[in-house]
Amino acid sequence: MFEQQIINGLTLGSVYALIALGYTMVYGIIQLINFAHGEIYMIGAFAGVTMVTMLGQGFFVSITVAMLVCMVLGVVLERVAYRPLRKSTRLAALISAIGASIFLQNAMMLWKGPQPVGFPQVINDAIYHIGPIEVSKVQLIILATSAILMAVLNYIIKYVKIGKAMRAASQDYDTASLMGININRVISFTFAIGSALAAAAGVLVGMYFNSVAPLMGVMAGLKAFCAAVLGGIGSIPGAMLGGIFLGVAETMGIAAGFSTYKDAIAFTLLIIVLLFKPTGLLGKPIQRKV
Amino acid sequence: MKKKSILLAIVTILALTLVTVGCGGGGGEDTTSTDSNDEAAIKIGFLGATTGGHAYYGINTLAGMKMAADELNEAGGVIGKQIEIVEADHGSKLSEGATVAQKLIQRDKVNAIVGDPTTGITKIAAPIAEDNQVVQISAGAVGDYVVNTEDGKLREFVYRNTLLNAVAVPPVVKYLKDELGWNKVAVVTSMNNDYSVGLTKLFKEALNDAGVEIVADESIQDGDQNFSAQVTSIKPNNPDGIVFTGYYTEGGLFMKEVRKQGLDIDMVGGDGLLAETLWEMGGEAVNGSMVYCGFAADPTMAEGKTKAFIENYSTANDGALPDMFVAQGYDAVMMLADAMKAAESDDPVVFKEEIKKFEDWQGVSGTITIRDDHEPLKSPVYLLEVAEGDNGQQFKVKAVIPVK
Amino acid sequence: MLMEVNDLHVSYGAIRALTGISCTLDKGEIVALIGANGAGKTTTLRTISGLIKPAKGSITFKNMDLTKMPPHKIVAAGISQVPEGRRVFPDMSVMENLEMGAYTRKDKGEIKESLNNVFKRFPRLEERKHQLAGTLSGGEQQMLAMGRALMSKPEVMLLDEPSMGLAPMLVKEIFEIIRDINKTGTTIMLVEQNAHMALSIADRAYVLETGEVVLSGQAKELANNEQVRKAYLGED
Amino acid sequence: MSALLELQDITIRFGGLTAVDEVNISIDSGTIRALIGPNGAGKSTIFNIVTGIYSPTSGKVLFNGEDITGTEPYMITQKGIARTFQNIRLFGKMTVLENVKIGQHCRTKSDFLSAVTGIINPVVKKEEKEIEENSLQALEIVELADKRYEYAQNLSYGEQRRLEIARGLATNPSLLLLDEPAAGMNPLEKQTLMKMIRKIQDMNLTIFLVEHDMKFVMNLSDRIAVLDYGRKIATGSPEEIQKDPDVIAAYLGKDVD
Amino acid sequence: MNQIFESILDPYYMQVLTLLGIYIIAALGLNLITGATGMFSFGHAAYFAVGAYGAAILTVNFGFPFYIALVAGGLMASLAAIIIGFPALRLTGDYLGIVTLGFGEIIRVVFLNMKITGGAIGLSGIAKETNLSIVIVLVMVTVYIMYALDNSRFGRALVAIREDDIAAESMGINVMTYKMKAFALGCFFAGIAGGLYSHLILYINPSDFGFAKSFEFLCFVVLGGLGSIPGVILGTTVLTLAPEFLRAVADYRMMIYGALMVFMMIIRPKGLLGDVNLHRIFFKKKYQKQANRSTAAGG
Repeated sequence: MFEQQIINGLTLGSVYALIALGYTMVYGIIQLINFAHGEIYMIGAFAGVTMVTMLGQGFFVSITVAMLVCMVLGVVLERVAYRPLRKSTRLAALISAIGASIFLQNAMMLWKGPQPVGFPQVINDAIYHIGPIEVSKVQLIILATSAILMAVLNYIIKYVKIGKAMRAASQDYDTASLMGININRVISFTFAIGSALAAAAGVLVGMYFNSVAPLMGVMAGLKAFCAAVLGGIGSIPGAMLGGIFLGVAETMGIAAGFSTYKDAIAFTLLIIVLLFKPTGLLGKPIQRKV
Repeated sequence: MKKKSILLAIVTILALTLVTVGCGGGGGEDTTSTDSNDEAAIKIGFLGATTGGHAYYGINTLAGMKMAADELNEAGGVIGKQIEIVEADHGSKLSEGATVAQKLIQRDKVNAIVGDPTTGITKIAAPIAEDNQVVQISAGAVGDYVVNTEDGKLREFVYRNTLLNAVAVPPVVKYLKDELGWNKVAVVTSMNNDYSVGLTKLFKEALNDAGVEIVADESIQDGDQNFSAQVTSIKPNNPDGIVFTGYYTEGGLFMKEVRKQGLDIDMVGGDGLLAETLWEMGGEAVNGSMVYCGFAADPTMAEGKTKAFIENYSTANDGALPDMFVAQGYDAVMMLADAMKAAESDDPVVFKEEIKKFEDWQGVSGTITIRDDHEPLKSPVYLLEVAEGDNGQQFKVKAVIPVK
Repeated sequence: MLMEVNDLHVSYGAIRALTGISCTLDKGEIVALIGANGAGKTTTLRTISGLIKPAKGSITFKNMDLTKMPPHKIVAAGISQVPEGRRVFPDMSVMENLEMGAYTRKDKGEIKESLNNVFKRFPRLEERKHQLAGTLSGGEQQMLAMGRALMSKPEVMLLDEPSMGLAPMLVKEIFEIIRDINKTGTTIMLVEQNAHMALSIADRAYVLETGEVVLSGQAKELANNEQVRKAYLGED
Repeated sequence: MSALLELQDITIRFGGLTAVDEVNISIDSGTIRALIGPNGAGKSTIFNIVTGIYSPTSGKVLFNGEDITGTEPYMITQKGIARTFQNIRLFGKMTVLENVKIGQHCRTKSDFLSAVTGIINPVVKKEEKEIEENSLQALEIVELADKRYEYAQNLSYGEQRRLEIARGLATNPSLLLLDEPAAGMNPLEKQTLMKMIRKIQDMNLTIFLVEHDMKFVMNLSDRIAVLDYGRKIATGSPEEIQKDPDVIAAYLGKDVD
Repeated sequence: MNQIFESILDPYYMQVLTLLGIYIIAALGLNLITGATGMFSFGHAAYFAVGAYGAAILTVNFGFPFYIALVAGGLMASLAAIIIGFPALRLTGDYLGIVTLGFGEIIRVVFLNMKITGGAIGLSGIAKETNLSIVIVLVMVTVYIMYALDNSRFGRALVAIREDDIAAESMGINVMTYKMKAFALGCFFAGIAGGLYSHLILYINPSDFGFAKSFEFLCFVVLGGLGSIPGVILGTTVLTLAPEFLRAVADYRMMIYGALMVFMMIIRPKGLLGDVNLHRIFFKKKYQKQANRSTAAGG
């Protein structure tokens, strides 16, 4: 039973991690809590559903198209709602993010209606038995897709020029531009990648739970943000760790009979971690400068 | 520069305020004028959500109301007047629910309100309707303290036309035990859903009374998508069936997980499960799932009024069948119309007396008797079952259980 | 004239940081900006690099108006800066830091050549090329910051307080390297609090006070100027 | 005459770095003491230790003979030590007068309940009046009284430095720590500042200052301590320090040639 | 007094205005925390909920008189704030924000699971005690208190902490204590507002007090102008009335509401009345005279 819950938790956690990566990358560079990120995830899920139901595409085409759609959306969102506020206070940008989030939610509701939309089965769900554990094919696909995406991301930020520029910009914004790095382009790129990962998460979740809904991004986004902070916001491995940690902890919490406190589990964990490690598990300590 | 922008801000605010006042003065979008007690039309306000978490119920209720109004108007109206539906969205927010109720009554001067489809906002609007002497019929609220107050006083202006769970659950449980042979059940409750919490309480009482054993008692939450943990813990208890008191989204997903884990039992639940979304979510896993409700859109079994209603709706909506909220919204308007006709008045103080007298009133969602405690006694209870039909999955009537 | 700064005004909110700085830079020179904290030296460099947009004034570099260009284009045009306090990317390796320096360049072969030149000049960096920059000592970080700036093959290199926080021996070494870089054809503009040092290697210098140039001339002359000696060299 | 402030074997380490290494300094009441040394020598760190922002790894800080090591910064201010900061830390969106009034905070009492009754409560009114008068006095010392309604962030660099001094004075200290008070000032402003500091000394205050400007330090200080790499390398009168070869090497640097 | 309002305003306006007043009180409380002291609090709705439930339970279950229950609700909110503040206020910036958000959600979930609050079914049967005149009086009292605080030793200390906590501490301000006092006091007003809310709406359930509401309060404050009392009042007014007047655009209502927030933030990043200070408006002449003199001197 315990092992089973671990697998369930890992599946959920890898999805949280994919969303959390977007939060953490954006925060790393421009210190913005992109509260509309959960909505990008939701729109990614809808894009996936639309590809499957209206255009009859399979899993790979759907997830790719969803990622592309959200890349564009993420870049546009940054241009319209965040760039004009880059020199303003964090709270101003935060309010703009909340406004954008309300806008996207309601736009989707207007288009698709408020009720959840079913996500047709694109993959024949088989169940594999590994010892006492049952793993479904969908779970495996989620785990594998997340792992591949995270590996690709890791490759990009480690070895590709623009990825390195992202890291440089997140360590020292001004100096990065002194290197000849076009910061605006790096920020757009960051939004594009983060949004693509969120879209992938949306499609995977839709496939796993067979449903997508206009309000699905709200809690998922908030939890993923928790995961990012838990792991140490700004840190990419932190977001992965935080997401998985949160997913497993939440599943375990439910299994232990705390399901009515489910939404509180993530936050309780977060608070406990922050009290002992104020910048998250893999975050760097802040030096008090005098 | 600075002064200029402050000025700009102030001007913007003034403009906004003007628009507000203008809008307030002009009334809602569907009203033509705000003259007090407009003699030309009978206004019926729609209290419900078209955005936010409860939008689904609101939108369908509104559709039923409009259909009823159109039919009445085509037939020459009620006591010589046309019916006009005034709509206002409250975005599924409690505080806005109160505001909208006030707006309907004060700005739009409605004669009656239909709504809200949920208990919470109905409870918020009820004292407002009562104080202002406007009839309110909720086409969906099933919780306590709607037609009466917490201290037991009956409200004179507030009614509802739903099948109450307290009325429906005992016969349904009896049917499960006697006809289907369920002796052990698992109960699943959505803890952040007041409907589910209330329904679970009723089911547990009825199950105890009928001598059915509850072998697992699991909690979920609305918005959850992952139920593997709960199903994993139900499995070893081997129940004969699952009583699921939550809504369709979670219900469908829950059954999917049940099948995924290889459990071959069915679930039964209230009208919270009644939507196509159930199989959109659950796929084949929900085949055999049962839902009881006060209305079944089964054209093959329906007759009379109900049959006509289903057909009309279907024609107007590309073959889609009406659901319970559409039917109850429709019935609510029809009840108001009949009461007004009987009283020959559209004055709520007068025609509310006629509502109290309803006995075996034939609506499209069943017969309604308003009891002395103002609660509706609706008969029959339909027990529906998800089954494969000609156009894929659909709800089929499994049993019609009369209520005494 | 390679670069001309003309009547530069910069404000931070209501504080006027620069109130009309003018200076020039000829090809092959070392020009020093000296002055106390808050005199506007760093602001001048940051404005040249495009990090700050001036309220008024112009910066012309080879007939280009730099005030209208974003920082990354200014780097591409041939001006690189070694910022105050080194500002290496602490979580990137020495190698990656240097690659960032060559960000605007495309030709892989030439970049390789520049890298070799940097390593030749700073052998310590080659020894530590896989180490994270944040773990380097202060002197090594300064070298990395300079090497990084050289990677863009700049015509003009702006140096902001290269001596800050370094031991005297190291300061000496750094200044020798600066002179050496200059000899290989890079024009240098240097901001320094350590006026002694700055004047000893510069050709010309400007003395800044509260956002204005109060004195300018040949470095040797300024070093002997009574006023400068009193104010900046601590002599009585 | 006993020492007002005494640092005994103060050491502080950040991670592996020893920022201050067994430093002893003793300052007599009523004197002006300077602390000099190259950038990064640990001067501001010592100020931060004295004012309680950092706790030393080892060693003791005695003030008026009382051990104040590890005391909270606000308590230390109450005991009579005030300071300014190297990179000016004013309350930018408060007026000049309000900034100085903050200095009076630890010498006054009224709290939020009395604030609410402020308009009618004579005790609070009286206190507020005293705060205003004392603050104006402090502003007059640094010649900023006529700018009292400006926002602090709108002052020039030199004015901001002076405002920090006034704010420190408003805490009624017996020891005033000045961290690079002359930085960013032109020679004329420095002259004025020097006069101000002497005036403050005459008010029976002890002054402990960190400064880069040698002329300023030499003219003003009674004694000077020199720090290099966290260690005290010399101490003495300005004349002695100016002649000390170690100091010249460490602080003034040598020409390349 | 309420009769006077009833004779000139219809109950719809009364309802809207009463709700607006309640939100203003809560938003002014948040302004003390975030605007004056600079502490991010993303969980203000939780203290609003504590006040709402606290006061309602006292009047419904224990028969307390309304006003006593109202104050008690405020005090309960303060108490909750103090309990949460002890661990949370050590953090700053976004971290403080996310932790307060977390505590807010935890409080909501606790209400969802408590018996006395009615869980998900909520609490009903609350008597209608709140009316426009009470709310107007309380808004005026709140504005007065906020104004008095703004210009007192206490308020100055808070602003100093916001501007530079290290400098504030070095000036003898016990930063932790003051942060705690500001947090408790700000939440007290949230609690009072909550008590008024439950006795106006008469039915409450936990879903009404989620983080969405917390962010709504935050938007009132930031959009109006952080730290500015008239700004907060204006921000609250605009955002509370906007959904009402946007009824004209029916289905597009919430979409436009969201877009409006983005738009307003972009054209006025400091908030509608950012940097506007009541004291400066009242004593404009004094400031102007001074300003003139100092420019003359400076020039």
